[in-house]
Amino acid sequence: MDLAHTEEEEDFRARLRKWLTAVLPGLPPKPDPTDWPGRRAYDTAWQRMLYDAGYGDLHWAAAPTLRLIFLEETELAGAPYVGANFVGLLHAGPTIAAEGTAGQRERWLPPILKGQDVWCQGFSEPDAGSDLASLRTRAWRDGDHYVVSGSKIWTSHAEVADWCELLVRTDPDAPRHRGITWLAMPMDAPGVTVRPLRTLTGTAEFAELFLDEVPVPVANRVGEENDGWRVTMVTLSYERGTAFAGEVVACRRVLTGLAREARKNGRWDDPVLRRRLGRLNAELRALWRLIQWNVSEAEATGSVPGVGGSVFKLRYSHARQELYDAAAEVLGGADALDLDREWVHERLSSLSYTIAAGTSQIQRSIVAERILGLPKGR
Amino acid sequence: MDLAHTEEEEDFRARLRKWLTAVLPGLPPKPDPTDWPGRRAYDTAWQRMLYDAGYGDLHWAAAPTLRLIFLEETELAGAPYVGANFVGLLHAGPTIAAEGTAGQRERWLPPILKGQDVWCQGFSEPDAGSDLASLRTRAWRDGDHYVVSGSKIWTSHAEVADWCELLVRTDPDAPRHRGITWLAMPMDAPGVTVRPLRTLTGTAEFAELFLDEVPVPVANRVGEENDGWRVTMVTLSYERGTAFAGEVVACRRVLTGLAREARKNGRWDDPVLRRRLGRLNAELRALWRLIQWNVSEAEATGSVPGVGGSVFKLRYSHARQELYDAAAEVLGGADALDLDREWVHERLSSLSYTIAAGTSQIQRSIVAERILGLPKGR
Amino acid sequence: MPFRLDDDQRALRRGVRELLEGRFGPDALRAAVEDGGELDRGLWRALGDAGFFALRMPEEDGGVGLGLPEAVLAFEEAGRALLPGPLVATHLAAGHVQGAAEGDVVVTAVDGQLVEWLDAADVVRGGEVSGARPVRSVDPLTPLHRVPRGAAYGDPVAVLLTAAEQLGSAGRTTGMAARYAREREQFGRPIGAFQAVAHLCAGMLERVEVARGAVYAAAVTADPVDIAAAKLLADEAAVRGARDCLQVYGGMGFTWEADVHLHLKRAWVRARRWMGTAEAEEVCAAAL
Amino acid sequence: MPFRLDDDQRALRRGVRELLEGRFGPDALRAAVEDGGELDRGLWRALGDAGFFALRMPEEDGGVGLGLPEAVLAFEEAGRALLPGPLVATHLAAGHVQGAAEGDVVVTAVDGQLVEWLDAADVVRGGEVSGARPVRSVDPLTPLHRVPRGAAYGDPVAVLLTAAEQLGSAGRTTGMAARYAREREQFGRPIGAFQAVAHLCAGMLERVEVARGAVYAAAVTADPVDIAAAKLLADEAAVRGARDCLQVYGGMGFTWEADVHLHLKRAWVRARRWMGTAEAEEVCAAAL
Repeated sequence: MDLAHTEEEEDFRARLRKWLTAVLPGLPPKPDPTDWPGRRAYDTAWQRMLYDAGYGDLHWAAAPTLRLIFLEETELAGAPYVGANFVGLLHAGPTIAAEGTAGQRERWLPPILKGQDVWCQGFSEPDAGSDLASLRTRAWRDGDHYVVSGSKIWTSHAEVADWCELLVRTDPDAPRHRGITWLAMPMDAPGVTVRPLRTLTGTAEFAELFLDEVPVPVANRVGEENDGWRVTMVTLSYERGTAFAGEVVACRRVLTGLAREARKNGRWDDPVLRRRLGRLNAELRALWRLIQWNVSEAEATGSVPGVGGSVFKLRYSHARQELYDAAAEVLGGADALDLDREWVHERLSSLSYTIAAGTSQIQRSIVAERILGLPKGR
Repeated sequence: MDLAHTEEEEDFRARLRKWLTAVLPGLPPKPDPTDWPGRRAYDTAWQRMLYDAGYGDLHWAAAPTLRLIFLEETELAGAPYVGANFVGLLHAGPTIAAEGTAGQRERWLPPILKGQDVWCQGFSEPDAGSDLASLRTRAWRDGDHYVVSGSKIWTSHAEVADWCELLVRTDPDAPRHRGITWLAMPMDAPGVTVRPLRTLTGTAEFAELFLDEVPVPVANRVGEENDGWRVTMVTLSYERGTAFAGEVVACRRVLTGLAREARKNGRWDDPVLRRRLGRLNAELRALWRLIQWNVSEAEATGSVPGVGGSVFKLRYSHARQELYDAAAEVLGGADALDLDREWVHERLSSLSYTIAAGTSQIQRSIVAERILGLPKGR
Repeated sequence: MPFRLDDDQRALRRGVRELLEGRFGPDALRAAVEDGGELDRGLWRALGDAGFFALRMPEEDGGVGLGLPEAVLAFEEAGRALLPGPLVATHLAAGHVQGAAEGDVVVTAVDGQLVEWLDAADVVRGGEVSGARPVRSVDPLTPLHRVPRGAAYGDPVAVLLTAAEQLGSAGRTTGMAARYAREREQFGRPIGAFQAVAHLCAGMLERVEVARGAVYAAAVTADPVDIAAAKLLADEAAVRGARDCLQVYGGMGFTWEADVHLHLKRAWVRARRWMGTAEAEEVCAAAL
Repeated sequence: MPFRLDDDQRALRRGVRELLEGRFGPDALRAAVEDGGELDRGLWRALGDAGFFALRMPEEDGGVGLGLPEAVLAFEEAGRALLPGPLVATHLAAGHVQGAAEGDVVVTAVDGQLVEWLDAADVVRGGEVSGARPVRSVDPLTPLHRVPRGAAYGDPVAVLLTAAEQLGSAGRTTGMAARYAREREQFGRPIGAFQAVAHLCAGMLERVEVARGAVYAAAVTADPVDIAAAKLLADEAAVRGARDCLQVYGGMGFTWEADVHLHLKRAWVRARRWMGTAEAEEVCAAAL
């Protein structure tokens, strides 16, 4: 058991830190959250800078430990996170890298790494929800094309994306998990309609996709027809692994900010609140250790973080909500209800964490069945 | 909505209070908890005193409001609770009163009310647990007798009981709930073996019953053969109604004691603990109101408290455990771990509350299905 | 001691519910949300006509002549319906401020550092609002201003009526969650058939019923400790109820179109109004 | 940064587990429970022979020459097995008290107002025990005395090793609950097929894994804040783990014969030893 870094790792950290110090002051101001083209331009420009500096493929190609250092340092330095490159770098990209043909990798991966192409995700459907495998968007073969009809929901950056990683049902008669296919759909294809979806935060951070007989070339299929569920699981396991590492670092920074604010406004003198913040500190430190543990295991065994990611996500999503509930107590009175105050909007966003990417209820069933070996509940 | 009492009710309270003040000082000292014959003698003598004073049938015959006043006043005065008369007064008695023949009522009820007969309960079985309907103790007809074989668990006062209200399976081929029969078994019948059952509190508050071809006259059956489940539900609904009323009064007295102790030992100055006690005060007050609400509903509609009892039991069992966890914090340090200190032994006993008489998990399913109309889970 | 609703109280509750369903149905709610700080004066007058504000005023003064229990039932319905406006302050002003009882005048009140509905109000009670600055309120149905010099804790009735609104909201989100759990299918069956969902709903109901006991009892006794206990338990039932309802709704609950978030945000606002958690716990502790 | 067990650490853990299974199996545990305050000197010496106490002493002084991570693994196993005796105090005394390292001498220590295993101990460290009076200990496996004048908080290593024991206990009760849930049938199926039970078990595992991250990290860094966080999270994992296990076991868990209560009672004792919840939370807060 070790938490020290090798010389090589420390070198990497030092170089990265130096580079960040040099380039971050030159970044343009952050665009308005509702300015989608502006956000796309900002995020892809940052990705291009990373690429040029040799950090472009860090999420895929680097050893997990280096990736963790990258996430830690960029977050600590206040650098942009993946933003509009999220799906390309962390979902579709890894899937294509693992399951695509040489030609597909050549075609799609470099534009992602260079900040040229933006991808979005078309997995969820209004009626499917947590039961992703019940998706109903249909695709028929028509010569060298699939024809796709249906709708998708919870798609980020759809307004500005070039590509959509899409799950469609190609065999309605097969068992639920067997008739699904993974397609890369060009967002400018005829029949694609994007409608912004307003969430409880008040902003339209997501969109709905309506697909009306959209043609998608068969050549855009990754993996075999009807094998899309397996292909997709690569992406989802990945997501439950270290995807939240940067966020945990960010949460720790928020917690430090809460303590600073509480000391300033006098609420630090309330032991109920102070001890609550102390407990959150213990939790967030432990969650960071859990990431380091999962990364070390993944590095040693060469596999993606698996079910351990469910344990992490369960606790992390809850801790994040606790953190922003505590923030409301630190702010107190009028400030806790003021959307112009730091943390209040994030408190609203945090409400999705126990729902998105598998509800806590689903995660608990995964843990119970796959780690504890309990019989499948019904 | 009213919480005031009628003149008649206040008269009842005044008379009862006067009587309690007169008789309680003359009671003998409480017997040692391990002295079963002593406890039987003490509890039945108390019941006889109640009977002679006209309070003997209060648990059955009085209006629920009067019963509530009775429970409140006896608890506040520190009078004995039902003790060894528990099953006779609160389980078997009400069942016989509701479902027995005139002859059965005449035979069994007066000795219960006069503190002559002690009853125990033979419902639970080691393999049945929360799934009471899966009980396997068998009974065969043999002329004018049933012959009973099997085992029962969690039987209180078995060592000193005269009668046992017993659930047996008389038709193994019928659906689970349909083949069950209710019998009154004399505890001195041949083939009955009682073995004390030590619990985590360290004492043997319960026993196991082993039944080896025990003859029970058919005349001892209450209700029809194979109709015992319905007969029993009368008892169980009763239990979930106001059975805990005295305990809630007692919990409130304990909470007052905790506050007194905390003020004495200085822990009252800790806002974390103080606010925790404040919250418990709110909970216990509300639980008392919930009892008053359930009693008023029962009185108005003439029915036994039904599913509302499940809501009450869910919250009460949790609040009781919280109360004794808080007691450990009030005691602190060495005292919290000392079985000779008040509240520490009760903390251990409180652990059974979320399990006995239907686990919290079962109660939640009852609430979900019967009040909220959710589909039966599997 | 019939601690239960009598026939008149049932009728009152039904009447208020029907009034609100008619005058403040789903479309009106949506319109109010998008309108932000606009208050529907017609609705306000309809509430006045129905006696919502004059409920506890003596009949000889033109009031309805009822008591705190009836007011609690009316405010419970208001909480259910997410009815907007400074209801508590106007109700408390009836008989003191001309026109409040009839719903002609909108009255708000200073509560700590906050004033709600300041721009829409005709009269402000309980404190000084000069220098008040608008807050971008987390609740789209409660415009808020911050005042430089706040007011101390006021009327216990305000605390209780706010608790009653929380109780109504908690009852509503419990009902919404149960209904959604019966109808929404996942994995081939209604999600309410899964214990993880069913038991979440059962917990919501448990908190509602406990809070109901506390709120109704406080309405009968008007005891300050009973009122603090009622606020504490009703706040918890409302906030956790809305959060659990959101969890049952899943992604749908995270959308602006579902009403869940409106209940949660309002519950957050009410939980900080008149008497907060810490104060309520301290009041209940001090009584021990 | 391989923050995971290496092969030697796995072997060490396996070795300790096998030693304890052999020397302190179910029968020995039962005997220890019924014996009350008797300590098995033979077992104590066997622990000494296996290097349990001398684990962190330098090899040149006759120790095993390992570090805090290895000690944490050994104490985790002790917690799993409910191994009785003043293990922490004797481990800390190795190299300071003659015979402690070898298991020839039993060493206890004053911790606040409490001393454990006073009658069985040869040496007492850390405070004055004159006037000590026996406590009827809630844990049948931990005899306790109260001392008139307590000692202040001591060695952070004592805190960490106690946290490691809690972690072991939490892991064990989680495993017990899962196993029982797989085997026990109710309503025609294993109770673990009910989400209410399955998700209880999942929550137990979640707390164990989070506590494991904290305890192992603290063993590597020996940082006082890491140690406080480890104690806080391990205490919670152990106490709530044992309680939830009891709930899964149902009535069977309430019997003296099931080991669940022994884990709960010991977890209660350990949660109050060396550093309690309030202190740990304050240490973690002060570091912010």
